[in-house]
Amino acid sequence: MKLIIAVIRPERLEAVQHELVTVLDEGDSYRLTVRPVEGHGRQQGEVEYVRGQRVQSRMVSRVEITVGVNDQYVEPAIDAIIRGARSGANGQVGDGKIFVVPLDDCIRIRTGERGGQAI
Amino acid sequence: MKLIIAVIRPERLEAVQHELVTVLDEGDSYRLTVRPVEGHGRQQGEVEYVRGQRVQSRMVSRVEITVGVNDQYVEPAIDAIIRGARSGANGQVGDGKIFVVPLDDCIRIRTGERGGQAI
Amino acid sequence: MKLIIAVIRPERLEAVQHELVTVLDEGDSYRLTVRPVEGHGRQQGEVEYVRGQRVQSRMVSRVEITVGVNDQYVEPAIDAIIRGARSGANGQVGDGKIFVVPLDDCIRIRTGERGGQAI
Amino acid sequence: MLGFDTPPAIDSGSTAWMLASAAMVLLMVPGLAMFYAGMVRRKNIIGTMMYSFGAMAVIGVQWVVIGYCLAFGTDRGGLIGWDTSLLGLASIKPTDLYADKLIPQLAFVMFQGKFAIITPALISGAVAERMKFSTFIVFSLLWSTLIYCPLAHWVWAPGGWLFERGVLDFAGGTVVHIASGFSALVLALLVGRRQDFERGGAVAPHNLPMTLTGAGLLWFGWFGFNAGSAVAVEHPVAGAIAGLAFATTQTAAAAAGLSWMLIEWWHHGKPTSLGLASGIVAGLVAITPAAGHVMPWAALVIGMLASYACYAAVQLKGRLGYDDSLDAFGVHGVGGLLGAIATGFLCFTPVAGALTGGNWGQVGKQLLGAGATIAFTVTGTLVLGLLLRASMGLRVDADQERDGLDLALHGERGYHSELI
Amino acid sequence: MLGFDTPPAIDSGSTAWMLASAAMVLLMVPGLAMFYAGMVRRKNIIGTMMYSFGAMAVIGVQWVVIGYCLAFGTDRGGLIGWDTSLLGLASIKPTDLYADKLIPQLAFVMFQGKFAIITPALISGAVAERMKFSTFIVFSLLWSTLIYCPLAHWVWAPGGWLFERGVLDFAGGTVVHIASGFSALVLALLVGRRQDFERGGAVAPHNLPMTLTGAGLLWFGWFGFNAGSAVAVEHPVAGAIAGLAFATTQTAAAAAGLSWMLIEWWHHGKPTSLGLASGIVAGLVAITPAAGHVMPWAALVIGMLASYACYAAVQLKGRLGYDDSLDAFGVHGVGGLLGAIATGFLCFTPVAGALTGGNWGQVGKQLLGAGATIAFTVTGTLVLGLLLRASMGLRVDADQERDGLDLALHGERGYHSELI
Amino acid sequence: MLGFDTPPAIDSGSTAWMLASAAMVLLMVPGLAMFYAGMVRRKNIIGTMMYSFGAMAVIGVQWVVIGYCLAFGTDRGGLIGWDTSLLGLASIKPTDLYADKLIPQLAFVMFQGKFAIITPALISGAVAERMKFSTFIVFSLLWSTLIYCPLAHWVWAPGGWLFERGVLDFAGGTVVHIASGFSALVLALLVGRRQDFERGGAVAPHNLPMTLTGAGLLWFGWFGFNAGSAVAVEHPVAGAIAGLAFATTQTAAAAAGLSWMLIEWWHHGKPTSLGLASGIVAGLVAITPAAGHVMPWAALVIGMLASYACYAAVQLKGRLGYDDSLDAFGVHGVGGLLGAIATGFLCFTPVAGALTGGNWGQVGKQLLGAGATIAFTVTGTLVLGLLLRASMGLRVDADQERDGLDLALHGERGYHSELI
Ligand SMILES: Nc1ncnc2c1ncn2[C@@H]1O[C@H](COP(=O)(O)OP(=O)(O)O)[C@@H](O)[C@H]1O
Ligand SMILES: Nc1ncnc2c1ncn2[C@@H]1O[C@H](COP(=O)(O)OP(=O)(O)O)[C@@H](O)[C@H]1O
Ligand SMILES: Nc1ncnc2c1ncn2[C@@H]1O[C@H](COP(=O)(O)OP(=O)(O)O)[C@@H](O)[C@H]1O
Repeated sequence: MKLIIAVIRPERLEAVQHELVTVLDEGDSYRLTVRPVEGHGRQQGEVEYVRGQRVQSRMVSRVEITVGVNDQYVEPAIDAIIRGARSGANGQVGDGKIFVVPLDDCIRIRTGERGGQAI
Repeated sequence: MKLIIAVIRPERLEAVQHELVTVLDEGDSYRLTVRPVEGHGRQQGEVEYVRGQRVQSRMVSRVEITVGVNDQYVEPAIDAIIRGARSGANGQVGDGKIFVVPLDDCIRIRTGERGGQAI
Repeated sequence: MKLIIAVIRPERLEAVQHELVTVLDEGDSYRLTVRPVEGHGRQQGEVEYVRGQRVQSRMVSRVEITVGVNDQYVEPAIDAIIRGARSGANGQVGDGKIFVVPLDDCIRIRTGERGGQAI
Repeated sequence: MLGFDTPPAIDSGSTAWMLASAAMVLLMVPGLAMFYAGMVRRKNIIGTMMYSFGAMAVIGVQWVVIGYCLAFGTDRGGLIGWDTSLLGLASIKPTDLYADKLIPQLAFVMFQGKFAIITPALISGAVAERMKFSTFIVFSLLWSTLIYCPLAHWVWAPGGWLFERGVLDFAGGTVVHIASGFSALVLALLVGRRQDFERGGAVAPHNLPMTLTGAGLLWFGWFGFNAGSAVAVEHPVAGAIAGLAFATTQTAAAAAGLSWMLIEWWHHGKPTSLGLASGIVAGLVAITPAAGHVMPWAALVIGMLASYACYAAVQLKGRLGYDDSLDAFGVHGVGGLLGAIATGFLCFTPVAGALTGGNWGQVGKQLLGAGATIAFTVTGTLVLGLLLRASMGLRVDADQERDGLDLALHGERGYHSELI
Repeated sequence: MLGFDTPPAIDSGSTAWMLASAAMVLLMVPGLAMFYAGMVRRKNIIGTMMYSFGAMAVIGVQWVVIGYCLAFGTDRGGLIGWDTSLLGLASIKPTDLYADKLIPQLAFVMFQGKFAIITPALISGAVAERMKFSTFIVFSLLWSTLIYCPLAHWVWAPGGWLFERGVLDFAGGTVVHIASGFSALVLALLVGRRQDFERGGAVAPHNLPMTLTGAGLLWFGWFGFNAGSAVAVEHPVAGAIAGLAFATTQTAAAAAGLSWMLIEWWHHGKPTSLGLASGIVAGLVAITPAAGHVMPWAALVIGMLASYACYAAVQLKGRLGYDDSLDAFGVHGVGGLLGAIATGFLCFTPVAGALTGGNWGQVGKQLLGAGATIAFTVTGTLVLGLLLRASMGLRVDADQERDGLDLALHGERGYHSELI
Repeated sequence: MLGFDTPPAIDSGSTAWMLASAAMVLLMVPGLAMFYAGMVRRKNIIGTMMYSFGAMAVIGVQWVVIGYCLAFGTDRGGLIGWDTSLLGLASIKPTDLYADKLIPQLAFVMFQGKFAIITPALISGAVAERMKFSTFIVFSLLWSTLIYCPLAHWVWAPGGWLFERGVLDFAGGTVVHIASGFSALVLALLVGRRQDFERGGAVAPHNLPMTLTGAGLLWFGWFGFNAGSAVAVEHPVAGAIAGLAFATTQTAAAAAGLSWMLIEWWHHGKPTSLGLASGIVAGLVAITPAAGHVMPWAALVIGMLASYACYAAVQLKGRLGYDDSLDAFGVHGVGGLLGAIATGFLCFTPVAGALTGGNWGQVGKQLLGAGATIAFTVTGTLVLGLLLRASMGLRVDADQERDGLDLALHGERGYHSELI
């Protein structure tokens, strides 16, 4: 099992979820956790003005999603996320990253089930 | 060492903390990090109405807690979280998940201590 | 590759970023993701008053940063974070923690590159 | 467009002030909604505001349909008013004047209507975060019709039995604040405590700037509330007493805000904004019955006392263990009572008081007024509350309370982030 | 400082009410900005507020420079007003009175100016979250000069062709609400739908308490809007009709708020705060043309009907698939139309209506007024919109819409957390 | 209740306007608190609002106790007023009239009291996010008593030396804005820069909608501030000059808002909402001394100039490197000075100005007034500030500043999420 952590553009979240549904074959009840984050990357932050003074924020808002999946789903999930998160055919700076972290175990609180079938 | 990541109902947070205190034997200064997240799972999101139009939000609010623990504490911590987070005797859809991630190292910033005793 | 997760004081974020720039040698476009969290540790939470009644919040606000780095950067990054996050010469309770999690893979969404050069 | 000749009788200045005052009092309702809503948890902000806005809609209609008729119709035995022709204000022509004042009666009707609206809204503070919205709406309707209207008649309408006995209540210390405050206490006891209150622990206000803004709007509107009430005692309406009431209102609010701040500084070292706002409101409440009857220096005294009394009352809550969520009783009940009695001691017009003229009789009258009001509203609210608990139920169920009234009852969230 | 002798002619009471009313109407603009801004997504809150605040600045200047001259200058053939000497209000001395009223003309100029400001601001609700700010500013300027001013002249200025035909519009049901509502619809169609609307899905309001507060300020300001409009028909200005207008305004707002709430309760079981607020506004809109012409009981009727009509209109939007972001048409267009016609049925002064006196002629006049207004504003806005689309462009580009108007157009974010 | 006969002398219209104006000016204080608080970081929102609300409480009491006596008591050598009998307003009967005006003196006392409240509140903008609350409260009390009251006497009280020399300050351009603006600069220098300002970097406003709402309330209240000030020059109070002041206030605010917007558009391509709001306030400040003395077209000019001057001043701040957190000096000091001088050029009543009548003498008088005010307030604030720095300390310590004033000084957080 792996924990897939992806940092994407907020406005791509919808698209990513769309793509994930198709591969996670749990119908509409695919599992996913989302949180807002601030990112710093190659892309520059937004420019704001305060009474004429230019303020270049170091950060850009991003959305971080985590999906716990069984091994056979890792690749499909990654591809799905890329399909959904990439802006335009060959992407733009700021499209984000995907991190894959090993998962030792996973427990469904409701039932106490563990491992693969709990995910 | 493991990093335990649990997604639970916001209203169960208090209970979970209660249970954790008992097992993490650090008295009241048990260590824990909490963040609000939006979850999508088997459970459906809330229903809202905007001028008569029904809006089914895809998401439900959840709380994500992370606890870094030494190996011998993993099982007790998991059980504690389950005890605190499960709603009712045999749980309800939406009670959430626990993920266990391997931890290569852990450093206490204040002292620079590492590994087990830093956690 | 490792995923470094650090929980620090909000007011130290700027300093930490400063230190990281120096070691991550990506110039000003070092990569980093930040999120606000609530922490519970040895340090006590803030005290508030509501119409004369004392309210001791169990939590303190913290900032969690994650940096994905290649192995040779792990130690420098950790030291950088410690340098930036420690308050005063020998730190104070509440300075926070650093967790190092193994990273199986890393994908740059824009290009689809993988592993080391994607980070 | 054809011209319309207003009877020369009408005094435009008095009318202008009456209309401005009525508008300002209406603004107190959103002000109150903000004041209250800022103090609750995020998940209940809509529910809390809806109590006030709901009252604005329901009582706004009720007052026109029957409320005014009951409160200010021809006196029936000193207990209630009634004129079938006043139902729906049917018989009031735009050119009709109010009593011997040179203002259109409709202006007076509207001014009084705002008082009827805000009173039940005040009660909601005690049951916020757990009372059923539907029940609260029905409660307001019945409470206003069966309790507020008669009471207003007793105290303010010529012929009303307390009015005839010379009880002084310039702008509603008894009719509005004692009535709402004590009813709030009863209702809070009937509804029971919030789950989290059980677990012990004050609920931290989720949006204090909103509460402060609400307090600001309340202060502003209160000038209409008190100075506008000069309509009862002078002609023209915008005259000496209006000026006096304005001055005492301003003075008492400032004095009370200041002393609450000092009390907290002394008590736990931190002058809080919620405290300052609470003090302001406490002072405004306490000066309400006295506004047009006392001198500014007396307003300083009343304001100071108000904060001490209310602060103490709020602390008591913890001890006694009832859950008056936003201290509707602690501030309005206690503050109103203090003000009503203080009026007997410090008034100088139209009659002298105990300290200002050795006229202890007035203190007696004030006690009579306050006592009668408490007895009547407590019993009335108790009966009403028990009936509603048995029929509709007063309280949302545990899950709804846990998840918040906003989603459960109103299908809304106060705030949305980008994500959800 | 030297004394200054106001001509005894001036009636201070009337002037006081006119000034207070004018100030209250100005407060409606921030109120509207809040009402609207609370309903959009976070990323567009500044952009949405700027439409209203921008209009406040631009039309505020335009009105003084030329607007008043066009609307209330000497009548030219019933179609427009003009007096070169009125440009920049140059020829108006502080002591000049307005018409046969005993108030300074400048007070009247200001009061009317606030109406000119809020009307284009109302339109912005239909194009929020996607229309270019620069284009909107130019649009407001042209729309106000070429469409609003003539229309105001037709309906309100002696000599105006609709005025002369006895069309009744007490405070702007046609001039303000039908005009803005129908123009809003046209503009919404020209600008096209929001991306997310395309994807189907109502946009959840990001800050409902703000919307409620805005509704509260609107209600408050509306008393100046309607009761202040008595200036057109009576002297002194703060007299019988002002009182009547105040009463009907209050009554209709409450009745409409209540019925919208009940409609939702019945329709989907949850009385929402947005619904209550929308009802209140719908009622205020519908009573505007009737305020000084109908009795309070009639206001109850108009208020009730307003909520039914507007609620239905809003539901329709989904069906017809146009994207009137914040229902400027659904509430102001439909509500204004309803009110204008209802006035013909229920008015009793200065003339009787169809139901109150069998005078069907008035209904005809009202239909004429509404019809002419719709025809004129729809055509005018269409032409203006097409020209601007061809020249400046009406809409921001896709990325800007995606990232939000605030950062893209104004270089600001509504809210900042500690981190960013 | 016994009737109360207001002396026929009293003019209800004038009184109505005076009371309404006083209430509107009070509303400016919460308005200012919001305007300022929206511009700071989350962690300081309560602290920032408390400066204004604190002043409302403290000066509210001080004014009644001694302030009015010092400012408007019997003139003593043109420098200060005094009447022991005015302490606590003890000797003022409700029926006493103010000077030769037909309004209750208490109404005038209250109206003036609001000016005394808002002036120190304005100063807080310069030291927000770092000045000790306790010290600020003591500072306001002393500053108001020792600096504001004498100054108000000089300029506004018959006998005051500047008043006698014919210096024109209609509603407080010098007494309120120059005084607060320059004192703010001095205090900002004494308190020193914020840590983050040191690190260079404008602090992004954490809640712009709140700032905009505050600006809206300020605009509304300013009508009372300026048009109410007609009390000084005409009877009845709500007359020609009130109408004029209202018109110029509205016009200058709009003109200034518009030009600030255009300046930003030209300067960096993005018209910001903070800019528009700042322009509005700048215009209101600049027109304050001129409101009842110039024609509307002159208000257009003054408004435009105000935005240029203030925008420039704000840019300068960066260069000169002092930390006037919210530009209290940049907007109020500079705007007030501009307005005071412009009055000398453009006034036409009660005397003609340099451009309107070749009367250069008036410009001289205005410069004298402004100069004297600056000299007096700068010295006074400097002395006061140094004393307080030596005794109580002006500034919170580094950790408190880092963690925010709200938790450190007030034991509160502005907002609470569900979690904490
Ligand atoms: N190594 C990393 N560690 C943590 N977060 C990262 C890392 N690399 C990228 N991110 C996150 O992904 C976002 C997009 O990265 P960015 O560098 O702008 O895109 P790209 O990699 O396409 O240039 C960043 O804002 C940051 O939040
Ligand atoms: N595989 C997963 N990856 C990420 N988050 C998950 C996963 N499974 C569950 N979650 C989180 O846990 C929450 C509860 O899951 P849900 O499926 O509703 O409960 P249950 O598993 O009991 O049916 C979800 O809202 C989601 O945030
Ligand atoms: N084992 C842990 N698991 C999760 N979070 C932790 C852990 N230890 C520390 N933290 C986070 O780090 C923050 C600082 O920890 P704290 O114990 O106060 O500092 P110190 O370790 O220096 O005493 C805590 O508020 C918490 O958010």
